[in-house]
Formats: sequence, C-alpha cells, structure tokens
Amino acid sequence: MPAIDPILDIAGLHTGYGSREAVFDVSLSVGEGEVVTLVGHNGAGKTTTLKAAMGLLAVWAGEIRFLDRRITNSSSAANVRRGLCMLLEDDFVFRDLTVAENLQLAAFTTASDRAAEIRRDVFELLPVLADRRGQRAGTMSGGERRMLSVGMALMSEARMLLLDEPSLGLAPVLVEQVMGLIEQLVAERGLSVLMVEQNVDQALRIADRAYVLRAGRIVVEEDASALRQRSQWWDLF
Amino acid sequence: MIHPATAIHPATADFGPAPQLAFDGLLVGSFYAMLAVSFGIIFSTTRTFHFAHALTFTVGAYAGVVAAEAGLPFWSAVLLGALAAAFFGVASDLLVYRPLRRRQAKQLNIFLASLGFLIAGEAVVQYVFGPNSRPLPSVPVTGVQFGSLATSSLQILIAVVSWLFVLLVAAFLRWSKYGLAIRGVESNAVLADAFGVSRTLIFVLVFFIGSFLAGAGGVLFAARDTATPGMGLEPLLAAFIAVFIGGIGSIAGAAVGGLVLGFAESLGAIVLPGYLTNIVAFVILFLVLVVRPRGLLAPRTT
Amino acid sequence: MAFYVDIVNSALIVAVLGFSLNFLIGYTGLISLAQGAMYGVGAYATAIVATRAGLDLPLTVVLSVAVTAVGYTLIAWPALRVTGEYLILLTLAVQFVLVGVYTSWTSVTGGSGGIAGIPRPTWLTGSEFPSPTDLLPFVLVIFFIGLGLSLWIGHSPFGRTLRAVRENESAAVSIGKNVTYYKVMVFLLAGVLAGLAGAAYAHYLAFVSPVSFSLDQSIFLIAVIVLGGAGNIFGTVLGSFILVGFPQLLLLLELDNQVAGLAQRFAYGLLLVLFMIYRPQGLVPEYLHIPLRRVAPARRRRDVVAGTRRSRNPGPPTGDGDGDHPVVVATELCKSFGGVRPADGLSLSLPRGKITALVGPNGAGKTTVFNLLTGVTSLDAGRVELHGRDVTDLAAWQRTGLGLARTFQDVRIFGGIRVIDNVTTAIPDQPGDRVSSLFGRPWATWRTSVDTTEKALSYLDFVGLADRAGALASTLAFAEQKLLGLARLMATEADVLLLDEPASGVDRQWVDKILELVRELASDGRTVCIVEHNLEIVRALASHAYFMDAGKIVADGTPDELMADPHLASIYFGRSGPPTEDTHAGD
Amino acid sequence: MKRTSRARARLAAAGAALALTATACGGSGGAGGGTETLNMGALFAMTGEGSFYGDVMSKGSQLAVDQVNSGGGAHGYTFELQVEDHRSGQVDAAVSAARKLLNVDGATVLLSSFTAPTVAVQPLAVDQGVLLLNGGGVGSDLVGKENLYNNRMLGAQLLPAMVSWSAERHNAQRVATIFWNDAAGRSDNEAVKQGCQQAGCQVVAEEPHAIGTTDYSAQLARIRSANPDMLVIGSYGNDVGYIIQQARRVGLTVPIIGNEWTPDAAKIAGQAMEGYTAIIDRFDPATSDPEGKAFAQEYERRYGEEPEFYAANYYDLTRFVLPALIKMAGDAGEDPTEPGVLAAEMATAVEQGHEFDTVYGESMTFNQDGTVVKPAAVFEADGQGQITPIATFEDGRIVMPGG
Repeated sequence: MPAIDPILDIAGLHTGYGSREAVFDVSLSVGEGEVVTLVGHNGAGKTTTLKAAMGLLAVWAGEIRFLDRRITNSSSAANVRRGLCMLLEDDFVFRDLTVAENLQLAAFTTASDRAAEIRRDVFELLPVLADRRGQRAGTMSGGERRMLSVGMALMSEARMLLLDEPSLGLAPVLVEQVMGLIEQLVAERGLSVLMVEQNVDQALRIADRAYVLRAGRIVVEEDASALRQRSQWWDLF
Repeated sequence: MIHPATAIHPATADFGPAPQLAFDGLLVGSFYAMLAVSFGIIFSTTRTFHFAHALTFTVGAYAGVVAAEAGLPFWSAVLLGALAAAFFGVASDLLVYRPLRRRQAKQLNIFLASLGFLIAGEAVVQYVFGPNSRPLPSVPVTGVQFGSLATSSLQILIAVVSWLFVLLVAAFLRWSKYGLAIRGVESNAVLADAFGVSRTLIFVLVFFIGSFLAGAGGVLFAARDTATPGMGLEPLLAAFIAVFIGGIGSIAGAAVGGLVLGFAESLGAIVLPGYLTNIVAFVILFLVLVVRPRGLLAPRTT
Repeated sequence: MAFYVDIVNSALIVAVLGFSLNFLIGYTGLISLAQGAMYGVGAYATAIVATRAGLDLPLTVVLSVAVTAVGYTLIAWPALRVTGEYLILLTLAVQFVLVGVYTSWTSVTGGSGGIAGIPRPTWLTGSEFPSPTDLLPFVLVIFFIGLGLSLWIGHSPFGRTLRAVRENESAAVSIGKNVTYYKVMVFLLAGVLAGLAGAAYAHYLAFVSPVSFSLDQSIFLIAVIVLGGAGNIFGTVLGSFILVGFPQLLLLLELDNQVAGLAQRFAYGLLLVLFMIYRPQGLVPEYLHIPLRRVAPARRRRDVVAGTRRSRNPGPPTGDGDGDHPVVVATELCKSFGGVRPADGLSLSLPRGKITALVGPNGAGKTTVFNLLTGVTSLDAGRVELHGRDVTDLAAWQRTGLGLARTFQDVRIFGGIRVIDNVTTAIPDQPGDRVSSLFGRPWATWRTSVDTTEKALSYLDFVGLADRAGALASTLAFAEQKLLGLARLMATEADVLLLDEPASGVDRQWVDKILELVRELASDGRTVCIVEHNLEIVRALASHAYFMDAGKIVADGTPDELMADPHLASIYFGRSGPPTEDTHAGD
Repeated sequence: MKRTSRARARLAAAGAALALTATACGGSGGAGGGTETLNMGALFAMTGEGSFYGDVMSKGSQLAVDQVNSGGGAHGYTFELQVEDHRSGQVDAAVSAARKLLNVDGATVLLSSFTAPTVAVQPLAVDQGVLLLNGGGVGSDLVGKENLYNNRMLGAQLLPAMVSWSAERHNAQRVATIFWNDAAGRSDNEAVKQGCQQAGCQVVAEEPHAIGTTDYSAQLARIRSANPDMLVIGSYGNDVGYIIQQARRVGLTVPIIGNEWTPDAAKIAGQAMEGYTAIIDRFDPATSDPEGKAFAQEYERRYGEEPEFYAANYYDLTRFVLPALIKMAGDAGEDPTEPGVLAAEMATAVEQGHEFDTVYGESMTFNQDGTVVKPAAVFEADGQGQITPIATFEDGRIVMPGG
C-alpha cells in the first residue's frame, strides 16, 4: 500500500467480455503523484483492468474509487470530468481529424477559455504538435501520434492517466522520449499514472511500484526498483 | 420514341432535350444532396440502417402541411416541419434503436425493426391524415425561364435551400464543438468515449440534425408535389443510393453522390424512355456496389 | 370452404418461398431483399412459357426452377464481395431493377397489367376454372417437394456447414470449408425453391403482375422468416400460416375496411419492431429441444486420439514416424502490410510428435506466421511445405484438407449452433457435405450421419464436453469454448495442429486440463505448434521454441535455453533492446 | 369448354331454382311480398394510393343499396353489400378477398375496380357463375372477357373523337402524348394516333411513364423539345394532376386534353388545372335530370361532398342494372341468387340491346365485348377544382351544344 492516500483504489475487481471472465479479484491502488505499472503476459488482463477503471467496461464485482468517490460503473464521460483519462493501446488518436481538432476534442469536457490556455501549454511542451496542427493525425508517424495522445490527455485536464502500452510500436529513442515526458508530467504537474507496459524495463524505470498480473490475477506486488533488481523476470510471466 | 420533328416547323430549332435534362438533373440532384446528407450523417455516425428515415420525411411534410393549412407562412411551415421531424427522429432513436443497440441486435434485425417502424408509422399517418394527397396551400410558384431552360421558382427555391442546409451542416461539423464531437465519434467511437464524449448524446444529436434536414425536405417536397402517406420511400431510397455512391462517412461525398444521382437519372432520359429513369438509380447503385463497394469518393481505406 | 382452402394454398406457396429465403437468411446469414423479385422470375417464367409456348405443367415448373436458379446464382457473384448493409443494398437494387423490368418490358411481361389467363393444368384439375380445393393437391405436391428438399438440405452436413459459415467464415475456412462454394450453392438452392414457388403461384392464380413481386413482398417474406424463427424450416411454415392466414381471417370479422386495413398494417409493423427487440430468434428457435440420440462412445478414448489422425500425402512416402523428417517446413516467409513487416525472411520447421512454441514480444508477428502457414494470409515471398509437398499456392481450406489446421486465440467457435454440430461439421469427407453428394449419394449421406455423430461425440468425450453436446455453443463458458475449439480441431483429422494461445483467458483450474490434452495429442504423433504468451505454459509444453522478433526468428532452442539468454530477455522485456525501426502505421 | 360450362351452370341454376321454389311454397313465407337477400361483393381500393377511388365507389354503391332496400327491395330482393379491399391493385389481396366474398359471404354479384384485380378475379367469377361489373378500370384487358361488363367508357372509345375534335378546335398540328406504361395507357396512345390521323395532325412525341410517378421532368423535357401544340394525357388518377401541374410550371402552355378527371388530381394541379379538357363519362352533379339530381342531392346530403362519375357509375350498377336483371330473372322464373342466373340474364340483356337507366340523364347499353355505350361529354376544368361540360359525345362524334 502506498504511504500517501490512494487517488485510485481498485478492490476485488471481477470483469470480462461477454460470458468470458478475464480479471479475477484484482485489487490495486495508486497514490497521488505516483507512477504504478501493471506488467504481465499478453492476455493477462492488464488492459481489461484499465478499461474497467475508466468506465469503458462493465464491472462484474468489486469496487473502484477515485479521489475517494465510488466510481464503479460510472460513465467514462463522468470519469473524464473527474480528472481520469485513459490513453488506449491502439487507435489512440482520431485519425480522421487534424492535430488541432484532436486536441480540441480531447478538451471536450474542459471550459473553452481554459482549453485555449492548456493548448498553448501543450504546444510549448510538445512543439512537434504545434508544427503539425493542421495535419491529419492518421498521416503522422507512430511516435508523433503517441505525443499527440499525451497532449490530448493534458487537454482533458486529467489528474490521473491510465496509459495502455504507451511504447508499443515505437523506436527505442522514442520510447525514452515518451517515458521522459511521462516522468516530466508527474514531476511537474503532480499527475498520477497507472501504466500497462510491455516494455517492462522502461516501465519499471519510471514507476514507483509494480503489479504483476498472470492469467487475470495479481501474482506479485512489489517496489519497482526491487522488481527491477531481480536477475530475471521470466518466472513472473 | 421521339419522332423526327422537322417536317412541319423547320424554323423552330430543336436542340434536343439534353440541356433541359441537365438543368433538371442539377435541380433534383441538389435536393438529393440534402437528403443524402440528412441520411448520411445519421448512418455514418451511428451505423444504424435507418429505413424509417422515410417516415421522418413524411412526418415533417405533414407537419408543414398542417402548419400551412393553419395559415402560417411558407417559411414557418418549413421550419415547423423540420423541427417536428427532428424531434420525431430523436424519438425513433430512443424508442426503437436504443433498445436494439442495448441488446446488441444484428444489422438485419435493426433494419427490420426500422422497416416495421416505417410500416406502422405510415399506417398511423394514413389514419390521421387520410389516404389522399394533401397539397401544401399557398405556395408561391411561378414559371421561370432561362433562355430555353424552364423550371418553376419553387424548384429553384428547393435547390437553393438544399444547398444552404448542406453548407450549414458542413459548417457545423467543421467548426462547432459538437460538430467536432460528431466527427470524433465517427472516427473512433471508443476513444471519443474515453474523452467523455457521450455516444448516446451524439447519436441523439445526429438524429436531430439528420431528421431536421429530412423534415425540411419533406415540406419542400410536399410543396412541389403533395403530401401522401407513402411519400417518403422514394426520397429515402435516393438518399441511400447517393450516400453509397459517394461513400459512407463523408458529407461532401453524400452531397456529390446526390448530384451524381440527380444528373444520372435525368440525363438517362436522353437514351432511355422516361418510365425507365427510376431504375437508373438502382442500376448505378448495383454497379457501384459491384465495382467499388466502398463508394466512389470513399474517404478512407480502413 | 374454398376461402379457407385458398388461405391454406397461399400459405403453402409462401412457405416454399420462405424455405428459399430461410436458406439465405436463416442458415447462411445472407440477407436478400430481392426475394420478391426472384419469386417473380419463377412466376413470369411459367406465365410466359405457358401462355406463349403452350407448355404444360411439369415442364413449366422445371423451366421456372432452372431460370430462377440461374438468376439467383448470378446475384451470388456480386453478393460474394459484399456483406452486411452492402448486401442489403445490393439485393435492394436487384429487387427494384427486376420490378422495373417487369413493369416496363411490356412486350414480354405485359407491363403493369401483367399476364392473365395462364392455362391451368386441366389434366390435373379436371377443369379450366378449378377451385382452390381442386388445386390443393397440386399445391400440396409442390409444398411437399419444397419441404422435403428443405429438410433434406437443412438437416444434412451441407446445411450444417451453411450455419457454420453464417457463424464465422474464418473458422469455417479453418476446418477446411470452401466458403465461396457454399455461398454460391445456397443461392442456387434458394433459386430452385423460389422457382418452385413462383411456378406454383403462376399456375395457382393464373395471373401474374408486378405488384405481387414488389419490395413489400420481399419484406413480407423476411417477416415470415423472422417471425417464424430464422434457421428453422418448421418455423417458416408457422410464420407463413400466421402472416398469410391472420389477415385473411380478419376479413371474417367484417371490420370497416379502411380502419381494419390500417390497423393490420400497423400491427404488422409493430410486431416486427417488438419481435426484433424482444424476441429476435422468432417463435420457433433454430434448435427445438430435440434430445440427442445418445451414442455410447464406441471407441476408447485413446483410440479416438490416435485413430483419426491422417496425413493425406500424395507425394513420395515420407514414412510415418520418420522422426527426422519435419512435417512442416516454412522457408523465407515474407509479408508486409504497409510499412509493417510481420514476417521478414522467416524460416522454421515443425517435427512430428513434438510441441514447438513460437514466443516473442507483443507484435513480433507470431499470429501472422500462423496465418501464413495456414494460407489465410497470402505470402509476398517464401514457401510452405507440408509433408514434403509445396502447398504455397493452395487456399486455406485446401491446406486443412491436407492435414494442417489451427485454432484461434479468440476461439471462434460457431456460437449459434450446437456443441456437437461444431464438431460434426469439421469431420472431413462426409457424404452430403457438398451438393453433389447430397443429391448424388443420398443413401450414403443418410447412412453416414450416425457414424459422424458418434465420432463427434467421442471427440467431445475426449475433451470432456460430451454431456454438453446438445447445448448451444455460445452458452459454454470461455474455457469450455477453448476445449470445444480443440475438439473441433481434432475432428478435422489434421495431423499438424497450430494452437494460438490454447490456454489464454482461461482460469487456472482449466489450464491443466487443456495442457494435458495438448500433450496427449502430441504424444500420439501429431505435430503441434503453439503461440503462447504465458511462458509458464510454454515451458510446461514445448520441447523446442522459436524466439521471434519483428518478423524474424532471432533464436531457437529449448524454452529454458532461450530464457537463459539475456539478449532475448532484453528483447522481451525491453531491457536496452536492439534498435528497431519506428513504424509508420498510418500512411 | 366455355359453352358447356355455361350451359351446365344454367342447368344447375334452373334445377336449384326449382328446388327453392318448391321449398318456398311449402314454407311459411308469402310468395309475392317476401324478401330474399341478394349478396353483393365489392372489390375496391380501400387502402393504398388509390383509396380515393375505393372511397367514392363504396359510397356510390352503398347509397344505391340503401335506397333499394328502403324502397322495399328490388323485385323481392334486398341487397347486402360487402366491400373488401384490394389495396390499390394488389392481385393477391383481390383474389383472396374475392374468394371470401364468393365462398363465405355467398355473393352472386361482384363489383370490381382497377384493371389488374378485375382481370385476376374474372376466372373465379366465371367458375362460380357470378356476374362481374366494373365501373372504374379502363384497361383494354377488360374488353371481351366472359361475365365481365364495364360501365366506364374506355379511352379507345372516346379518345379518337376527342383528339380530332380538339386538334381542330385549337388548330393543333403537332400532338404530344404522355400515358401510362401499361395496356390501358398504350391503348389510349393508339387511340390518340388514330384521332390524329383523322384530323391530319402529327404525333411528335410519345412518352410512356410508370404508373404513380410524381416527377415528370424527363418526359416533359422531351415533350417540350419536340415543340408540340397540344398535349394528350393517357394517364389516370393523381398522375394527371402531377402532369398538368408540372407541364404548366415548365412553361408548356399548349392545350392539354385527356380522358380522366378526379377531384384529387385537381387538388394536386391547383390553378394549373385551368383550361384542361377531358372527355369522361358525362356525369354532371348539377344536372337537371331527375334521377341524376336525386342521386347528387342525396349523395351530398349524406357524405357532404359532390359525387363524381366514379360514384355515379357504381350507383348505376347497383341501383339500375342489378334490379333490371333481377326483374328479368323473375320474369323468366329463375332465382337470381343462384349461380349463373344473373350472368345469363346480363348476356341476354346485352344481346337484346337492353337500355339500362342511369343518373346520366340517358340510358346506357352494353356491347357484346363488355364495353358500354352511354353518355359521355367533354368537360373543361377551372383552377378551383370544378368542371363544366362544354360538349357532348354522340354517336362517336363530339357535338357542341347548340352547334
């Protein structure tokens, strides 16, 4: 358990798709300003957990609390307004819209004057987006689209990010850039992060704590640095 | 079918009907463009095979007729018809399609429910308003001539209003916050959801806009012809075909599809006898589906 | 009396027409809005040859059937390319064009006035103006021909495969079915039945005109299918009698015509809406509760496992159990999608009786390799050999026929059909699985059905699902569906099994059972290859593993060897991994 | 075959009549003043696009039935009318409704409308020895059919004279036609050509169109480019209204003539209807003929609208034709409710050139082929939905009053 009060608290979560249960009794929490990573093999239930937290997937059993409010099965729209934002694993931008429109739409729940302010901020932080503001997102490279998705998260005035595989498909240089950006956001803006990441090494590098999921259950909860010190991780997967 | 006409009056030159037919094509194509946009915005966003859009069209037309019969001026009748249709369209989404979506109904089932809704609705319209055609009273119509081209002022008006509505919708989608949200849902509904854009709300919105246009179209149509309970089917089919010719998901495509359809139907009369022109649309649809199933102007290749 | 007999006759004709549409919509999931117009093809064919050429009854029916079958098959050609709403539109277009032809081609069809005075088969009815009762035998004969044909087709292996195609085309391909063939054939059969109904209608009414073949008719027929219950022949009969008979019987109530007519339309429309929302499966479910004939597993479990394996190998004998000889050899496979290269000069071979694993980080291209091996995805370059035979140019369903089959990560069972049928469908070389044998060898078809059921039950028994045989596959728990996938795979009698994540998404109490089954399959001499992310499972199963990254095999060896390699660990977990290209996915 | 079946029907009828007379005599009922019921069935377009027709036809015939019955019946028979719906021309609906009327309700007379349903039920009528009367359908398929009689004048009978007369009147040289693309429309088109030949003018455009079309821009564009000086319509129902409305809107100012007029079409065309002349069955609601006047007044009193000629036609069939046939049957000692009797009497009446009363101010006779000879007239429409007669049709020629 984190020393600080948890901003997100998941207790005894059960969920799945159709009749297929994919997550069994998962409990985890993320503290304010903390980076927590969820690792595990493909199909272990990591993304499923994030989606349930975001309100994109119905919770079968268990409870989810955010900022000390019960948000189990509340709509994603309501969760966005509360300050929760999820960046999807694939299709994480609106490909048919321009960069500027992507950012604008991400600020759907934000007041418009405030949105203009954040947008300046985002363009400052991610100059590549400013240069490409008129470009259709679908025509950008994978790395640029990732940057855009982070920019979109900022536009939604999120206090907490749920990141699903932010490094997927990116060259190592870009992976480090994205991770650096996340670290920066946490350090400068006090964001909290729950991250699913295939690139375990990178994830553990910036995370405070880690959970290992296997076949829909949490098998290990550990300090990120401690986990990183292990000689090998195969037996966890 | 046309007999050589030169024998008796060689002085009156016969340029053939082509220019007039092209002109007619432009006018009717403009109307189709609006109908296509009205259906296209609903279909490409919600993917609902909304056959009962025909009913929305009819409801709008009768609302306009009733308003005009009550003595309201033409423009108020158009507006009232459009509004009535808009609310009707939203109601059909909420009452028919939402329960179906919630039960994850198959495309065929949604389509059939829509058809059923149309059939039942037409019966109600006929019960309330009677089976006979109801003209829209006090429509100002005069003949208009441009050289050898002739049409009525109403036809011109319909074309102008059609483009006005098409441009308004395009501008709304392009520049307004909710227009952007609609495009967002169309592009990536899950992601839009994740950013707090409620799909339910957006669906209601597109049903409102699309039905508004259909209703306005219905009143204009009633002004040109008359209102009858079964009036909606043909315009709806034209809209369907135009959307699929243009390619789903693009307002410009739908509008262009409408124009293409109008021209094709009208110009088809140069080579075909008049009674075959209403098949032209379906032949084109068939060919488009066979040759280029995603539409002539399909915006993306996903 | 004649009034009631007329209702019966009409309903019987509509039922035959409904059977036709039911094969398209109910069995195969192909929506046709052109059924009314195709009915017209049959009716006009009879009307024209009977009035113009003076042909008499059996000949007119035969001709109508032939013409309509050809007509419907012609629609199949464009229809194969489109699905969903596009198919609705395509058939809608056909519907309107055909009705346009009926109304406009006055010299042949009589235009909107239609063709009157179609001669009645006087030798059959004994009168030029027969009453409905006189014609009842004729209509009954047509009906029973249609019903018999439909039941024979519907309950045959062919019909079962149609349902499988409806449920999941890719899975149908994976068990060796040529989906294109089935779609073309079902259109042809639908044409045969529609032609039969059309001919009966023309003779019965002695008058045809375009209004009877309008879009309204098409919609009405879909309503018959859906109300009765799609996929069930008897449901169609029930639907016809209700929808034809009910409005007629309402006539007897002597209601005010205008109001009654409207009320009837209203009720019809509302019924459609309500059925779609609350009972989309119709009155009669696709599977009535018919208890399965319990067949005692004739063979011992081990016999099942060992006895049904096959390797149809027309090439030079490689000798079963010829240990050194790899069964599958893939050489230099290349594939690129846009800028991504999920297979980039990749080679591997699979030995008999062993379990080989493909491991690697997410997105390395493992599932693509399965797709390339089975032929679902076409190769850009490279070669796939099975038992020494080059199968690179063969379609996926053909490769399954040669003994190479797969499962899917997301199971792809045929959810809407019964558990047992999932398995039975996959059994190869059944008489009656194709139209030629269904009609050419009816006796063999009939006789073999018991055998195949028995066989299928023994496969189910093997995976422990025999007592669920009669249930709908979609009602199984996910883990059971995975087991069913295995049983279905075994039923293909393939000896090379590609298992895509056989244990993923399954709770742990099931994992052991699945693993045991997989081991058993391999120990019987099958060639097994798995893709699995759960490394525990890989270690537990595989004797040999290929490590893939970015479309290439970067290493191979035993799982333990691979896991000891720090370089591979860094690829897998990203620990200062090797540089890869930034992928431009959306160009 | 035909002859034998009819003979058989008659024989059966006679036998049955004898039996019935016997029981009637033996029974309690008084012979002379007693009333039997004669069941009539009607197949009208009660719903669908043509329901205007169903509406006025059922009103016309029902009014006649009520008048007959309140007058003590027709020669000992009261009428019972059962109307069924053929949904504006659906043959399946028509045939099953006809079966119901014949077999369940025991109708011995069928009133029918529209061409296709009438043709479709005609074999049934023959089979069951039922008289089939049509006062609305105009298709040439209705001509020469056993047991079927039409009291609506057909285009082929009227249009040649109308065209040649109008061509002369308007000094038209170049005639364009627009007509239903079906048997009725095409036979009208032929009739127009025949009329043109008589008048020495030329047909410069022939435009068939699908029934129920609302947009005629293609046809009208071609007609305009052919530069006619007269337009003849061979279409029916609402289509006439749309054609006239759109022709005027695109600036086609030439005279327009035809052989159909309905209030609904007039409503559609509105002001554009002005000057349209049509040759139709000559029913004038403002007639001075006593029968016609009584009918018009009673109709208007009961339904709140003026009758037009479709209502008049079915009124005539019910009020005058049937009672006359019943009387003939009674005189011959046959029971009109028996199969074949009324049809046989009708055949006899036609053979004898029997003159039936009408509300048209004159009597009508039927031809052997089932067509009618009755008063017809040229009417001119104004822009307010009214028509006034301007000339009459006599012996195949059109005659202006007083000239």
